[in-house]
Order: sequence, then C-alpha cells, then structure tokens
Amino acid sequence: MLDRKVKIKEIRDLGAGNHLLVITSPEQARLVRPGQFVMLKCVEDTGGNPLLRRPFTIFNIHRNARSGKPAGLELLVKEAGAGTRRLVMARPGQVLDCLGPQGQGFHLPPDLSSRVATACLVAGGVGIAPLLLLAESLLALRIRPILFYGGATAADLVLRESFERLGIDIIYCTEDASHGERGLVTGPLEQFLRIHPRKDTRLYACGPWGMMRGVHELAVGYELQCEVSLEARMGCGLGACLGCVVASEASEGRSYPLVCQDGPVMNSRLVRWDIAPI
Amino acid sequence: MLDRKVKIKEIRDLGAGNHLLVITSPEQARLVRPGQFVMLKCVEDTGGNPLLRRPFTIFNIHRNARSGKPAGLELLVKEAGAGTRRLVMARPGQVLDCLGPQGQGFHLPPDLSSRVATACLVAGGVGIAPLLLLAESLLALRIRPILFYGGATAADLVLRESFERLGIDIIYCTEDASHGERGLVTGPLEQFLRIHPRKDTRLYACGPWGMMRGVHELAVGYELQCEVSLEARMGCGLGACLGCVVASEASEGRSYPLVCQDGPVMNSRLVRWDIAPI
Amino acid sequence: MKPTSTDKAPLRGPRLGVEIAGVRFKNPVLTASGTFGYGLEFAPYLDLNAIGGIVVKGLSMKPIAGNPPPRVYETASGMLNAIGWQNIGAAAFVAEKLPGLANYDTRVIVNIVGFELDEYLEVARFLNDCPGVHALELNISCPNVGKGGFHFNKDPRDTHKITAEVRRASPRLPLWVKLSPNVTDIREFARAAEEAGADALSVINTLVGMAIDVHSRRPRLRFRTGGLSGPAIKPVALRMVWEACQAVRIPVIGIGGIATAEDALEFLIAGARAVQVGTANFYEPAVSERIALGLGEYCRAHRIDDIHEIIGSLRDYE
Amino acid sequence: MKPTSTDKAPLRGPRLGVEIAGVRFKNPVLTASGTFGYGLEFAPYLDLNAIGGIVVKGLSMKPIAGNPPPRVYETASGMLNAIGWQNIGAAAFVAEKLPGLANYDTRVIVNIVGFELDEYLEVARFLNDCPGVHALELNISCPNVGKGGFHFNKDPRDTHKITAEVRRASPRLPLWVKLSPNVTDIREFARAAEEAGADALSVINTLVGMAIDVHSRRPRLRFRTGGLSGPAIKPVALRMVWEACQAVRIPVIGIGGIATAEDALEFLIAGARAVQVGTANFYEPAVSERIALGLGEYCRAHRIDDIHEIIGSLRDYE
Ligand SMILES: Cc1cc2nc3c(=O)[nH]c(=O)nc-3n(C[C@H](O)[C@H](O)[C@H](O)COP(=O)(O)OP(=O)(O)OC[C@H]3O[C@@H](n4cnc5c(N)ncnc54)[C@H](O)[C@@H]3O)c2cc1C
Ligand SMILES: Cc1cc2nc3c(=O)[nH]c(=O)nc-3n(C[C@H](O)[C@H](O)[C@H](O)COP(=O)(O)OP(=O)(O)OC[C@H]3O[C@@H](n4cnc5c(N)ncnc54)[C@H](O)[C@@H]3O)c2cc1C
Ligand SMILES: Cc1cc2nc3c(=O)[nH]c(=O)nc-3n(C[C@H](O)[C@H](O)[C@H](O)COP(=O)(O)O)c2cc1C
Ligand SMILES: Cc1cc2nc3c(=O)[nH]c(=O)nc-3n(C[C@H](O)[C@H](O)[C@H](O)COP(=O)(O)O)c2cc1C
Ligand code: FES
Ligand code: FES
Repeated sequence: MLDRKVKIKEIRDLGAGNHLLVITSPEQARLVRPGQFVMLKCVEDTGGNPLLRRPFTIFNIHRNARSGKPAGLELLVKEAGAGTRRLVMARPGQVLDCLGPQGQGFHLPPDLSSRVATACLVAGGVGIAPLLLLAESLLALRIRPILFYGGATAADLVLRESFERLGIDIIYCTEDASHGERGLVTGPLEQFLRIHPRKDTRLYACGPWGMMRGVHELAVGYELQCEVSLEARMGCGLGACLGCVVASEASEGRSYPLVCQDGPVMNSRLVRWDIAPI
Repeated sequence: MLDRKVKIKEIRDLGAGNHLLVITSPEQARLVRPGQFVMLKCVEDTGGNPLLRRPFTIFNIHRNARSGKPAGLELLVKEAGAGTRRLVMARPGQVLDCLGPQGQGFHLPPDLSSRVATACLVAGGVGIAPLLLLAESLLALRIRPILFYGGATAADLVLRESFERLGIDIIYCTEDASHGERGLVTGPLEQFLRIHPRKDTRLYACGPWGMMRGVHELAVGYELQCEVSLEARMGCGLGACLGCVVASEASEGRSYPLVCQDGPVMNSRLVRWDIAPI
Repeated sequence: MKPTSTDKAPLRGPRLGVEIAGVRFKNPVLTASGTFGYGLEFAPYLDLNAIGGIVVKGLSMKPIAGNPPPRVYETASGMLNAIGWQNIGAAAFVAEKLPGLANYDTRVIVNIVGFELDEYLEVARFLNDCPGVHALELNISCPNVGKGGFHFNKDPRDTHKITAEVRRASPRLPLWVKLSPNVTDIREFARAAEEAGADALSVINTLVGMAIDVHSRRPRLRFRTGGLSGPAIKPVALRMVWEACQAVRIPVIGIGGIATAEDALEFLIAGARAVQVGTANFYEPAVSERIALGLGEYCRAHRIDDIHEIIGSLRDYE
Repeated sequence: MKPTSTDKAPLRGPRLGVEIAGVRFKNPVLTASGTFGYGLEFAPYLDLNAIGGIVVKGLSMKPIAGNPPPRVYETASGMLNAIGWQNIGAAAFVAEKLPGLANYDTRVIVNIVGFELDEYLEVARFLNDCPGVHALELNISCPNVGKGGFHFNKDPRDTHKITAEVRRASPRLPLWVKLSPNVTDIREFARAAEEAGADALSVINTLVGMAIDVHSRRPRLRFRTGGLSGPAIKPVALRMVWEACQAVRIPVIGIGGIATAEDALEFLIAGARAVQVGTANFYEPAVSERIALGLGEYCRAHRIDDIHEIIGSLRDYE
C-alpha cells in the first residue's frame, strides 16, 4: 500500500543464482503480514528495460540490531531473467522503487489453533520465501510447523539456517539426493500424511505450479485444507491491470481472481489446476 | 575498424557535466589519427536503452607510464542525455563495446608546413576533444598552433592544462567573462585574422554548429582553408545506415556525405551551413 | 469556454485547463482505460485531485470474466496484454465505484465495450442517466476478444455506424471514440467518427503483437496475440495523433507510451488537446500527477502562460 | 530440395540450411536491407561466410541523394529513420560492390526501390542479367519518400499489379515482396503478392512513427515522420509474420527487431523460413553471425537435427 524509494542495505549471494536482498524501509516493514509481497525495480531503470516492476515475497522483516524494531525487508531473489538480474547486480546504497506490502497473506486468525494442530509447510526452491514469517506466526499461535523443503539439488535449499534456528522439524529432499531424501517433496509429505491421518493438519505450499498442484491433490485426498502462495505475471501488483489472474473454480464473475489482490495466498480448492497462469 | 570489448581504467569528473573517460585498448590506440572517433556503449545495455552506441572523439592516446607505448584511449564525455549519462555513471573495471577508430581525421600530409605556417584551432566547449592530438601533430610538423577556446562559462573550458603544457598560445573566452575575454570565440579569432592577414594560416574548428558556421564564414571572408569536425546523429558509425549525413555543396550524388565515413572532419566549404544535421 | 489570453491568470502560474466537448479539465493529463482500474485503486499513491480525469476500465452491461491466463508479457520497452474485457459490469461500477470517485475533484470518463452493437447501446443508454459520469469513451478497437469490438475499426463505415448509434443512445454525454492503430490510414476512421457525431477522438489503442516462448514453443499469452503498449509504441502513437489532428476539427486526445511530461508535451505539440497515461501507471503509480506537475514546470521555464499556446504548435524546419 | 530426416546428417551438428524459391541458404540468418550497407562495410567485423545471405540497401536505377538531415532518431528500444532511399544506383552497385561480394560464400539479394512503376521495372530488368544476384526483394513499403513506393502497399490491388509486372521484368530471379506493417490486414497483401507470382514474402518493413523535440517544437526528423525499427517493433512483426504464414503457401522471411538467436527462433517457430536482422547490426556489427551460431546451439541443446523441425512448430496451450 506504500510506494517508497528504498535503499539496498545488503546483498548476499547464496549460490545457485539465489540472493538475499536487504532493504531499509521501517515504514513498510511495520505493515507486513506473512505471505505478502513487494513490487521492485531499480529507480534508474524507470522507463527503460525492464519496464515493469517485479514481485518478490517478503522473506523476513529486518530488525534494528539494538532496538529490535522493524527496520526493513529481507527478500530472496532468484535470478530468472533480465529483471531479477538487474536486482541481484545492484549494489548496497542503490535505490529501488518498492511498492508494498501487497496482497493477502496467509489466513491466520487468532483462534486458528482451535482447528489446527500441525501445519505442513511445503516449499520448492525459492518457494521457501513466504514460509519463514508463516512458521514464526504459527509458532506464536502454538501450532506445530513441519517444513518439507525440496529442490533439484542441495544448492537450491537456501536459507536453511533460518528455519533450523526455529527448532522445528524439517524434511529435506532433493532430486539428486545431494541433501536429505531423494525425490520430490510431495513424497515425504504423502508419507507423513499417511502415518499421521489427523484432520487438524493443514497444508501450506509455495513453489513451482506442478509441486503446488501435487500438494493440493494430497489435500483433497486426505481431506485437508490447503493454502498455496501463487505466482502470475504481474503488470502492476496493485489490482489495476487485471493481468495477474489465476483461473478459479469459484462462481461466475469471480472466475479470475487477481493474484496480486485476492492472493497471492489462496485456498487451493479455489484454483483451477488445469490452467497454469504463466 | 575494430570492434572490441574494452575496460574502463578511470573516469575523472571535470565538472559541468564533463568527464574524462580512460579506456584500456592498446590495439585500437595504435591506430588512432587526430580527429577520429569511437562508438561506445556499456555491454550490459545491449538490446536495452540506450539502444545505439554513441560517438566520441578520441581526445588523447593513453600511454603506458613506463614504456610510453599506446595503452588506451582518453575520451571527453559531456553529459547530454540518457546515453552519455550511462557512460559517465559507469565505474572503472566496467566493460564497454568500443568500435573504432572510425572516420577521416584532419588532413595532415607530411608536407603541410610548406603551405601552412599558423593553425588557428577553434573550440567551443567539448569541441576541444579533437584538438589536442591535432595540436601535437601540427607541432610535430613544425606548424604553429594557436588555440581559441570558448565556452559559456569558465567551467566549460575543460582540460586546459593539456594544452597549456604544450606551450602554445591560447586565447580563452567565455560568454560571462569568467575566464579570458568576454564573448564568443569567433570575436578574438576575427581580431587575430585581421591583425595577421596571412594566406598561410589555416583554420580548424570543432564545437556547436553556429560556432563552426561562424568560423567557416571567417575562412571565406579571409580566403583561408578551414577544416571542421562535424557532429550528426549516428545509427552505426560505420557507413551502413546512411543516417549521419550532412548536406553538402558537392556535386550531385554526393550531396549527402557521411559524417562517420567521409568525416567527421571535412573542408568547411563542402558543408551546406543552412541545413543543420541535428 | 476555451480560455483566451484575456482570462485573468491565477497567481500560481500557467493555466493548464482544457475543455473537451463542453467539459472542463483542470489539466490535460488523464489516465487511460484499463491501466488505472476504476481509479480508486490508485488513491493510496497519488492525489487524484491533481489530474484532469480518469478513464475507467472498459465496461459492459453484464460483467465479463475475461481471458484465461497468462494475460500479460513484457517486451522491449513495452508489454503485451490480452485481458479480454474483464470487468464488473456497468451497474456494479455505478453502485460500488462511482460514489467513491465523486469524492474527488476530477473528471470521470467511462470506456464502454461490447461484443455486439446492441450491447454497446445498452450500456451507453444506462450510463447516459448516471450523474458523475462526464463522458463516454467508445472502445471499438480492442484487439483482445475473440469476436466483436474490433471489427468496428476495420472499415470506416462500421466506425461511422456504431458512433452514430451510440451517439443517439446517449444524448446527454460527450462521446469520445477510441481508435485503433492497426489500420492503413487512421484519418479515414477519424473522419468517419467525426461525421457520425463524435465529440472527440482518443488515439491510440494498442498495436496487435505477439511473443513466443522458444522453449515450450507456445505463445506467451494464452490468447496468442495481445495489445502492445508502453514507450515502445510512442513514435507510432504520436504520428497517428498528428495525422488525426490534421484530419478532423474535433479534439484529439493523445495516448500511447506517455510516461513523462516531455512525452505528454510531444503529443500536445502535435495537436492533442489532452493526453492519457497508460502502461506507465503500472510501474510508477503516481506518474500522472508527476506529469501534470511537469507540464506546469515546462510552461514556467518557457514563459508560457496557457497550455493552449503549446497545443498544435509544431514548427517546421526553416 | 527441402531436407528430410533421411538426409545424412553432417557430423558437425544440426542442419541449418533452408531453401527459398530454389535458392539454398546455408542458414536462415540474413541481414536486412538498409541496415547492412552493401555488405562489405561489415567485412571487418564478422565472417560474411557465416551468414545465409545479405540483402543490400534498396537500389534504384539512377543514384538517389536521399533526404536532408536529421535522418535518424533513437526512441525507446527502437529508432526512427528517414533516409529517403539514398543509394549509389544499380549500375554502380554491380560495378563496384558486387565483385567484392562474390568473394564470399553467401547469398546476395538486391532490394529494389522506385518512385514510379517504370523505375522498378527498369532496375528489375537490369538486375535480371547480373550474375551474383540471387534474388530480388521488391520494396513497395518504404514510408520515407515523398511520393511513390509506399502507395503500392495501401491497396492489395496495387501490390498485385506491381508484383506481376516486376515478375515479368525479371524472369530469371526469385522475387521476394517486402510488405509494410502499416496496414489493416497484412494477409490481404500477402495473398495479393502470392497470387501475382511472388516467390517469397519479406515481413515487415518499418512502422511509421514520429518524434518531436519539445524545446524547439520541431520534428526530430526533417522529413517529419520516419520508419520505426528495432526491438520495440518485434511483437508487431512477429504477429504479422505469423498471420502471413497462415495466409500464404510461399515462404515468409521474418523481419523486425531481431537481435538474438531467441528472437530469430520466435519468428521461425511462428512459421518464417528465414529471418533478416536489421537495426541490431548498427549497435552490434557481428550480431548476425552470433545469431547463426546461436541457432546451432539451440538445436543441439534441444536435440533438433534440422532447423525445419522448428519452422512453423508453434504449439497451443493444452
Ligand atoms: C507474488 C509473487 C511472489 C514472488 N516471490 C518471489 C520471491 O520471493 N523470490 C523470487 O526469486 N521470485 C519470486 N517471484 C517470481 C519473480 O517475480 C520472477 O522470477 C521475476 O518476475 C522474473 O523476472 P525476470 O525479468 O528476471 O524474468 P523474465 O525474463 O521475465 O522471465 C524469466 C522466467 O521467469 C518467468 N516469470 C516471469 N515473470 C514471472 C512472474 N511474475 N512470476 C513467476 N515467474 C515469472 C518467465 O515465464 C520466464 O520463464 C514471485 C512472483 C510472484 C507473482
Ligand atoms: C563524430 C562525433 C564526435 C563526438 N565527440 C564527442 C566528444 O568527444 N565528447 C562529447 O561529449 N560528445 C561528443 N559527441 C556528441 C555525443 O555523441 C552526443 O552528445 C551523444 O551522442 C548524446 O547522446 P545522449 O544519449 O546522451 O543524448 P540524447 O538523449 O541522444 O540527446 C541529448 C542531446 O544531444 C543531442 N545529440 C544526440 N545525438 C547526438 C549526436 N550523435 N551528435 C551530437 N549531438 C547529439 C540531441 O539532439 C539532444 O539535444 C560527438 C558526436 C559525433 C557525431
Ligand atoms: C492492461 C491493459 C488493459 C487495457 N484495457 C483497455 C480497455 O479496457 N479499454 C480501452 O479502450 N483500452 C484499454 N487499454 C489500452 C490503453 O487504454 C491505451 O490505449 C494503450 O495501453 C496505449 O497507451 P500506453 O502505451 O500509455 O499504455 C488497455 C491497456 C492495457 C495495457
Ligand atoms: C536506416 C534504415 C534503412 C533502411 N532501408 C531500407 C531499404 O532501403 N529497403 C528496405 O526494404 N528496407 C529498409 N529498411 C527496413 C529494414 O530492412 C527492416 O525491414 C526494418 O528495419 C525492420 O527490421 P529491424 O527492426 O530488425 O531493423 C531500413 C531500415 C533502417 C533502420
Ligand atoms: S498485477 Fe495488475 S492487477 Fe494484479
Ligand atoms: S552513422 Fe551510420 S552511416 Fe554514418
């Protein structure tokens, strides 16, 4: 809801194209809810290429070392094309246009623990981004998070320390078995659900479309609720262009909710998984 | 004639938007003749904005401090718009696409001193760029250069030391009288020509169109030869786009010579001064 | 009420107001349909009172769901879109959005769309009676729907017909006709709309374009083609605005790639009475306010008292 | 002689050769008329043997002086030009340039221009007898001359007429017709040219655009309008190539904003038999060679043996 010029405080190369981008913006940091995102571009690119801002989930709130007060945002940026390349090649001190926090985050009513005991957080690669703030909120609500974190190879499993520090259960898996179990993350998830057939488990997923679809199908199979954090190409990130839709099972007239406004987090049952939005 | 990826060695801010850009490129440096230019852009801008390369006169040959051998090029870049801004904001180490040296330089046959005793070099602002190498060549040919150097204000008279070091006569003038005489550079030039009415004087001018036109008119009035270093918007800098023409008095079919190939230095009498090329 | 040089100049600087078909705009900077939502989405980012007007997203009588995704794709200095006229319908707009817009001192123009002529007439009739709507903009040029719409901009006779009919259906409201750039000669369409009673022309809508993912070998948009907008199209838009201005006497509103005050000035100098800012709103939500301010600065710097001194002031080389 | 999958694959990798009207090109990467001079200008910067062909600057029978400057202006991801057909004339080309080009193992296509039909016919007749010319490209679409030329691309009947006449005037040479994008429906022009005997279509020439200096209030080009080229127009070009490919059976050569192997692949996937690289030559003189290499790399990475597997392979969403 705020459009601010913000300074880059730090950029940390995490390997495999991933970078942690820390920006200074106390005002925006104070407003963040888990699952929200910002729209970013370098100020000097205005009118140039890339033309449009790019969406990034807020990975963490950066806090003042002494006061502990919100001082900025931590973002996880994976190089995917020209837009992300510009951002990860920027240097500390450089100024970004930053719009946000935008969108609906995860559904976290104060009484959630009366319905949910265990939360399975499922991430693929940079899909990990919304899950740290979510895990912290769940812990605060006294719901037990378990993280299922998959990637093609060990290098894709970034920022593991942040989660390990929370002391939660984590199941890693990689397609090449370089870290954790071999295979897709839906494998261990299904195993877990089979062994713990409890209705007070809830699923939260973020990652590639196919992975989220798999988690959704498990949710349907095990009759569990599931929230997914969606991606779509965005023109504006603020509800104006109608470019970022996802096809939905919902009733007529709302068959194309906006990822930037109605999402990015949505109930997986509202999504039409046969129509990928990218 | 060479297209090379070159590194920026140094960028020196000279004030008033002017910068001295030093690039490493021994191969290109060895080929330079006074009055030639290069076409530049930052490699990472390829396909972005600015799209086209920008032309810059070779101000000086950068020499290896110990061996004295050509090591690179020194360019004077004045910020004028988006393209020059990108260049002056670049940092040492950054890589540029550099095409050149391009074009016809000044006409400097070995026997020039048999016809020319005094050379009036007339510069307006960054129009000073081609005149250092010219002055050095003239001195080597034992022709006496006198520099008439004008600008709006003192800050526009950049790199004066380079000329003062040569020990040649220099007449400065500024419109606000902040350095040297008050007024346009054509004033002192005319005075000089009036006082020294010799046919073995030759004029060399580079600067804004109106200034060069004025010098040309003096050349006509005093029946002297005059070479001007022209500017035109360039698409390619290598004779392919036919975009950089200047209107010419020459015979049919050659009524539009190319600044990049037939110039940038041309006999002022071949130019149609009523049709500005920019 | 075109201001003349005898008007009393406000102390604060140049007069930027313009008039189009009897409606006064405090400055010539409007936002383009489909790029500014229903207006209120942008209230957090700029002062809506600072701009001349808002052209809202194309409305049909019944809500339209639009095209399945992907709907947008970025190209060099531009973007492709194939939204497919998704909108909440005119009745919902009037009930839910218009009251909010009424809180602002700016003009509201409603862009109207339809698959068939009758649908256009229905929504035009409906809006004719809605206070708070200051003009209609007839979108006959949207390339992103399977049928209808676009074909009214393939032959000037069709443009004439739909303009005349909508004109009759909505007698109270000034009628702007928005033209497509995907034609051989925009002047023919400009004249057809003028003859049929259009009060102003909006020039241009998007150019039809396409992009392909070379790895999946599929179009980047599910609709295959989409409308190209943004700085990339500005030269084409400016040329067409200039041509349209030569061809008709009614005001022309310039649209296409405008992102700075300089861009807006190019269109005004070419003859546009006002401009609309489109795609730039997406990456710089406050851009329209900034452009309006920039026009004032330009006038002050060039000692221009009234923006009308600029409009249509293109000079030739000596 | 379209290669089939039974052809013996050369050991060195994918087959990139294509054939257009009986003429074989070693790869589908050509350079576009007016952006590569007479070819030899680029010999210092790339290996001319590495590209499929060179389309030389538009030639008329007599030399043409062209338009007064300024002739070019940069725009967002594009450029405007109004060169005005400056060229040395066909006879000088044949005497001075063609012998040099003959030293290279690449194809030479001559783009021809004229103010009147007769001038086109004269140059077509003249070139018909010149060895070393492999095809003619009929430019009926240049927007940058006061009269002539362009009007053959405003009505498909004119396109038909000039194509048929040039076809007769130059029976030996394959005839490519280069179409303008400044039309309502390029398919009509594509069909007209095909019916009149064109062997191939070159799609597209430049879009007509304009830019204004807001300080002097003059057009940036002395000719006022100019042709827009470069990455900015790629989406429009790609859409038109795709449309033309649906409309005709003769080969289509894709042109417009191509600057990388990916760009070229988009056009091939859309159905183009070959591509021409234009404006990119100006800022990256070796780009055409790089694109030809890039096509080979793409094929290897995607295990494609023959470029024909890519041509026209656009898929739809499931
Ligand atoms: C709500 C939301 C949150 C996101 N959070 C993160 C995050 O925390 N960290 C992160 O690294 N990435 C995140 N993304 C994805 C990120 O926005 C894209 O990777 C980025 O926009 C690609 O831009 P580009 O110019 O580098 O690549 P492009 O050149 O535009 O495209 C490169 C590839 O990325 C795909 N792509 C392009 N745009 C998007 C998009 N908007 N969403 C997804 N894929 C896209 C393209 O299809 C293409 O395959 C998020 C996306 C959304 C919608
Ligand atoms: C042969 C030649 C040698 C030159 N040498 C030098 C030099 O040594 N130092 C230096 O600072 N500049 C030099 N210039 C001018 C320099 O190339 C331009 O200032 C530059 O191209 C402007 O680019 P831009 O993107 O910054 O400005 P733009 O945004 O393109 O334009 C800003 C202003 O500069 C003018 N301009 C644009 N292109 C050119 C051009 N090609 N030539 C002249 N004016 C232009 C425009 O009309 C406009 O008023 C030379 C030009 C030529 C043709
Ligand atoms: C996402 C998007 C949606 C649009 N929707 C509409 C619309 O509903 N009605 C309309 O007349 N034009 C619509 N347009 C066209 C714009 O109003 C404008 O004419 C065009 O984008 C060119 O201007 P620009 O380059 O400034 O964006 C839309 C454009 C975009 C980018
Ligand atoms: C400076 C310039 C000169 C051109 N001259 C010609 C020409 O003589 N004949 C012609 O058919 N096309 C000419 N063209 C058009 C190009 O061949 C090509 O169709 C167009 O530029 C689009 O391709 P691009 O975007 O890759 O440049 C010219 C283009 C430019 C930029
Ligand atoms: S990104 Fe524009 S509406 Fe969602
Ligand atoms: S700049 Fe292209 S021919 Fe001179």
